Amino acid sequence: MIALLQVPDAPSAIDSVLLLLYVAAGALFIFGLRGLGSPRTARRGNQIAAAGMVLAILVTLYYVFDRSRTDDLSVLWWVIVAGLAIGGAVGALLALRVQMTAMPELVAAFNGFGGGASALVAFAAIVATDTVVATNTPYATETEITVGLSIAIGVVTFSGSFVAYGKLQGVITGRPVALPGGPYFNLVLAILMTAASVWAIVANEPLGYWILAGIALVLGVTGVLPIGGADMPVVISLLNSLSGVAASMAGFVIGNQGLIIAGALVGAAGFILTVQMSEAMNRSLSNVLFAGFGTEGAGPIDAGDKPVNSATPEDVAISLNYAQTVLVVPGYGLAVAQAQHAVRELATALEERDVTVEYAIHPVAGRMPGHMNVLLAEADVPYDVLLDLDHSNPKFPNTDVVLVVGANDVVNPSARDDSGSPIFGMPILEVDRAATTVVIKRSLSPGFAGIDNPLFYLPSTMMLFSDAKGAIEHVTEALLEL
Amino acid sequence: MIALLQVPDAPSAIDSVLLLLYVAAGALFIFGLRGLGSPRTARRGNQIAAAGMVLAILVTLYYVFDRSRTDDLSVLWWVIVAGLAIGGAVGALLALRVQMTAMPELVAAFNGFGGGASALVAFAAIVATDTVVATNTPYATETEITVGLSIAIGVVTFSGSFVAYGKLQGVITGRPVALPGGPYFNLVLAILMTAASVWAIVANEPLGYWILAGIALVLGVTGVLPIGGADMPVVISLLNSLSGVAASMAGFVIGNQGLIIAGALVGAAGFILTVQMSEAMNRSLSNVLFAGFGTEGAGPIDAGDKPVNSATPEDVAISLNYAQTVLVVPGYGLAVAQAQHAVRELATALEERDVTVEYAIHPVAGRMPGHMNVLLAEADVPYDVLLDLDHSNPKFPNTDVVLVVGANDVVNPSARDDSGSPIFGMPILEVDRAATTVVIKRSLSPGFAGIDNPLFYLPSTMMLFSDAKGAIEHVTEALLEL
Amino acid sequence: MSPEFIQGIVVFVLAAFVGFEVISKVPPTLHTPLMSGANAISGITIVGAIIAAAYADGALAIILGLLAMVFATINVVGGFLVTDRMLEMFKKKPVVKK
Amino acid sequence: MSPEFIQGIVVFVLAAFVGFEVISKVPPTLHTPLMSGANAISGITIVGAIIAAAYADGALAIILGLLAMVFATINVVGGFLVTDRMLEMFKKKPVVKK
Ligand SMILES: NC(=O)c1ccc[n+]([C@@H]2O[C@H](COP(=O)([O-])OP(=O)(O)OC[C@H]3O[C@@H](n4cnc5c(N)ncnc54)[C@H](OP(=O)(O)O)[C@@H]3O)[C@@H](O)[C@H]2O)c1
Ligand SMILES: NC(=O)c1ccc[n+]([C@@H]2O[C@H](COP(=O)([O-])OP(=O)(O)OC[C@H]3O[C@@H](n4cnc5c(N)ncnc54)[C@H](OP(=O)(O)O)[C@@H]3O)[C@@H](O)[C@H]2O)c1
Repeated sequence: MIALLQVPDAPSAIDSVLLLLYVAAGALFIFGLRGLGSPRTARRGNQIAAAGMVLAILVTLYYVFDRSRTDDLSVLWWVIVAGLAIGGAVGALLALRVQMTAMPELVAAFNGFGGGASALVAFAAIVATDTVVATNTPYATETEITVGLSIAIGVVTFSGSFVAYGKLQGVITGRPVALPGGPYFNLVLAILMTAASVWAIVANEPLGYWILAGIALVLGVTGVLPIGGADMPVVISLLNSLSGVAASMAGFVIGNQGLIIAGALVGAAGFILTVQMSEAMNRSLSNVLFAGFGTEGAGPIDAGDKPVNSATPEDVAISLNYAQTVLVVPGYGLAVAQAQHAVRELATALEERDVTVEYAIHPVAGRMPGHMNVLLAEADVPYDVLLDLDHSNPKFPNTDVVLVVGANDVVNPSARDDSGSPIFGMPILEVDRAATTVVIKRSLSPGFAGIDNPLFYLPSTMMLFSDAKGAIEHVTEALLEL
Repeated sequence: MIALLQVPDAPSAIDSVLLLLYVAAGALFIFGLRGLGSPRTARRGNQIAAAGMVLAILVTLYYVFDRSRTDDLSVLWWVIVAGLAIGGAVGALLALRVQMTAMPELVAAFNGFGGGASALVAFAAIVATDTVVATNTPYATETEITVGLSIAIGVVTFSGSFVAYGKLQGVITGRPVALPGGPYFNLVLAILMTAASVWAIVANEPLGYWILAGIALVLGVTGVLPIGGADMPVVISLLNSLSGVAASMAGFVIGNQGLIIAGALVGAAGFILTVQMSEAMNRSLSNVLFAGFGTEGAGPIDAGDKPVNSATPEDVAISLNYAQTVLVVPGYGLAVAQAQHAVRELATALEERDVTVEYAIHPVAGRMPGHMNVLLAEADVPYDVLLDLDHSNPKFPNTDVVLVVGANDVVNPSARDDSGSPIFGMPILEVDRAATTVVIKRSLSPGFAGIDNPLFYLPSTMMLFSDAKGAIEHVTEALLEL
Repeated sequence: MSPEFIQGIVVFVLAAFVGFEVISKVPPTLHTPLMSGANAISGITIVGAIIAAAYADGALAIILGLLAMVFATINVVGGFLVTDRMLEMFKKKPVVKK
Repeated sequence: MSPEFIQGIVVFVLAAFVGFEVISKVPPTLHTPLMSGANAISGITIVGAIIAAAYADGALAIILGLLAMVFATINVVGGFLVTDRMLEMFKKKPVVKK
């Protein structure tokens, strides 16, 4: 009843060669992924993977063309060409236009499209009638299971990715949204999906797949909503792994091992990457997915009557003017305020006065891995003044002024000193060891981890309460007037 | 004409399950290999791999049994049982009886048997008549190519491994043996092998395979003879990689993917390991294979009239008696002289006199990786006094007496100081930084690298010329008499 | 189960093992580009989309095929381009700071 | 080329990739046991030996089959046992000295 777009039963010689070419594309993906894992080879790696994709596409086009000749099947070339043209234009436009800071959400969107495509391929296999398919394997239960998996995983990836997109764009609240029934809500959805698939398969009822897709659409949303906005990079990576699995399942549906191999590869590699991303934040993957961490935006911590040294831009300008060495610690707030260019200008002004300015970059500063590097690169900060964790920490004790711009958790001494703190054990930038520390943020509000920061109450700390961009610009002005 | 022992053309359901079980065995091999790569999990890793092998064997036995039922083929169970019994007994006996120091040659022998078995399987496929094989794929050129590869690689592994065995046992000279024509000799053999295979395939002439096997037998010998005895561990590892490839080719011949997967896995993993082994000695793989390195046993270097401090066992005993800290540096000579127990006794005598004794282990001391650890473990030296390179080097300047027992290259300061030295760049144990260094060896002969050692002529060095075992025993006696 | 299906499972398992092994410890700075690059590769489903589009018959099938093509192509083209842009920025970073 | 053969190449390539990736930097002390363990695994050819032995007919075939069985079994049994013995010795070594 369900006709499948599978390859003919007795593969011809040409099919064998095509399969080997798909394997070659898979090898290019492997080399590409390996290259992407190390800084020196990353860009080349991405290009190698892209070459693999071009190969896979050409092989497929040839396959379609060849089968149309030998089996005398008419091919809807216009659909293929239109799809390539529209998709290519949209994809290229988005990729080339996007602001560097909006990259994670764009990746989420792309990934959503990929998952959706896998589900659509499975649906296409369902609605295809026997006239278009060659002599075929009798429609088998195991293939139907992969149809269901392809739809379920693909659609969850689709809707989940767009919720992640919304959270990062700020269209949807970044706060964890509690579901009625908590995690059980999603468990129930998963059970319903299983039931729909079983019905579809046992009763030979395509409607079941559409119902499955409907529930999966909901599960994608309710699966991601309870996760804090700042954890979205991890979620996107996980959804990316899922879209690999969906592609693989689609490969089973249409009997194409090229899809199976590449999909499985990305599924597994993406999963390992997801785990590594969680570990870089000192958390487990299940903590990210189910703990509703990230109460960002929670009201200001009750600081009691602990005194803070509040400073004006002029005060800050004066201490900078007398400094010989300045270390800038950028954080999420710098990204939000888009203050990277302002910081760069301040640094130029300082360098003209023979002050040495360097940047201390914490690996998880900001909201995506590498966030700060990308931002500062965008503002043309030269790379040799970007110090990583290991190279910055020994410098703080000998630094005259540390300028913390919109960073909070990554400079929180509790992570080092207070074994009861939720972030205890996370490596930090030890700015509290410097002679003077200036912290620029709008209030005493906590950062991503939602906890108070003893740094703010140290005698050596000056707090400049303001939006990061405006504050830095004021400091630069004040400096130039000195 | 050549009947093949391939699986029937249309695989039954049972074949599918068996294939998945082979893949499961392959997964166990993967986990096993990964485990073997790290000290904590190595033993468990080996056991997991062994479990995979048991699974693969059981699956195969079931397959044979099942096909005998369904296809009404008679099975020579007695051959299988006899083979398992004889092979199992011989293998177990050899493995359990072997001296720890003779392990590399035993591994070589085992590996030779494995390569031979793959070649024999290919031959069995050639001589099998059509009566025993099921309805079959018409005999295809590509399968014949794999027959040839299986034989060629398997036989080279076989004879090459036994030459390696002989070199390590001392039956064959350890020195590099120059061939007439040098490397071209083996090139000619390779060309002849190709010719024999082409003839066998094109002319449908099984005799060609036997000729192929004959030449391969020679190539295994002439390929390994020009390599120095001390490089045999690397050669064995490479032959092991080849035997994996041979098994994989045998898998193609009989159409068994279990063999193909496991063989390819070992082939690739073994190759990477071989490269790593060469790198650990600071050499390239091609240098190991083609440079004829290892002029071990070359006559004594002309030391000119450079003076050395020659010492007696009594002299050594006295300095040890006044020492508070002693570091023992074991080397190849200790293994040759089987002096590990004598050293252990000396250490005990010293410890009774409140002298701290520790051991500095160089990663490539001796003739196989881990050689020294195995030897000292055999003599029950407790593991917490074995220091690796990074932990020993800071200790030498504060050590009273360093006792170098049969080591040479690994303590040669030229590797650090003389950029013209062939071993320049190899990390060494810096025994020349100690207050007093005692070197126990029989003469001023060089070690494996064949180069002079400036250490011997330092004023702080005492040379005790004697066989390591006897010398240490004398020192212990002298010490006890003090 | 059909032999093709079993064979599919075999290559799935092997490819997944490769995927697991190929990502060793990656420096955190590269997590975002690696995620983005892997995302582009998961657009391999474009292979399925082409086949689905080619043989579509009937309005519904054509809509599904066209949508699949558009979605998959966005993923592939956008994914590789954005990764490249990102890595271009990273290139300005030092390789390894000693 | 027959589809089975092509399929064989596919799994060969994938398995080889796994093999390449699975051996990351191994400490030199473990090189010998790892080599020995890999050698035991290469005894997988015992699978082929069993099949060859089972269906041997004629004296030559029986000799070949029996020899293949004996050789492969020596490799497997001896290989795993000797590796285990070796690692038993290594066990006395510290895991990682800090
Ligand atoms: N990098 C990653 O891959 C990643 C991914 C997920 C989660 N995280 C987590 O994110 C955190 C990163 O630490 P972080 O120090 O960079 O950031 P943070 O701890 O989240 O703190 C950011 C601070 O910036 C301030 N801020 C916000 N908007 C601002 C503006 N316009 N001008 C000035 N200040 C502004 C906020 O304080 P005010 O409201 O008072 O201004 C806030 O306290 C870590 O907890 C990390 O685990 C990182
Ligand atoms: N570990 C591995 O995996 C491996 C593998 C292949 C090659 N290698 C190479 O082997 C070398 C190992 O360095 P090493 O310092 O251990 O050894 P070595 O440099 O080869 O020196 C061994 C010394 O032991 C002495 N010796 C021999 N028999 C003796 C006996 N019965 N009693 C006392 N001394 C005796 C010899 O001098 P006399 O003749 O004067 O006594 C010789 O100079 C390195 O060059 C390394 O690259 C290592």
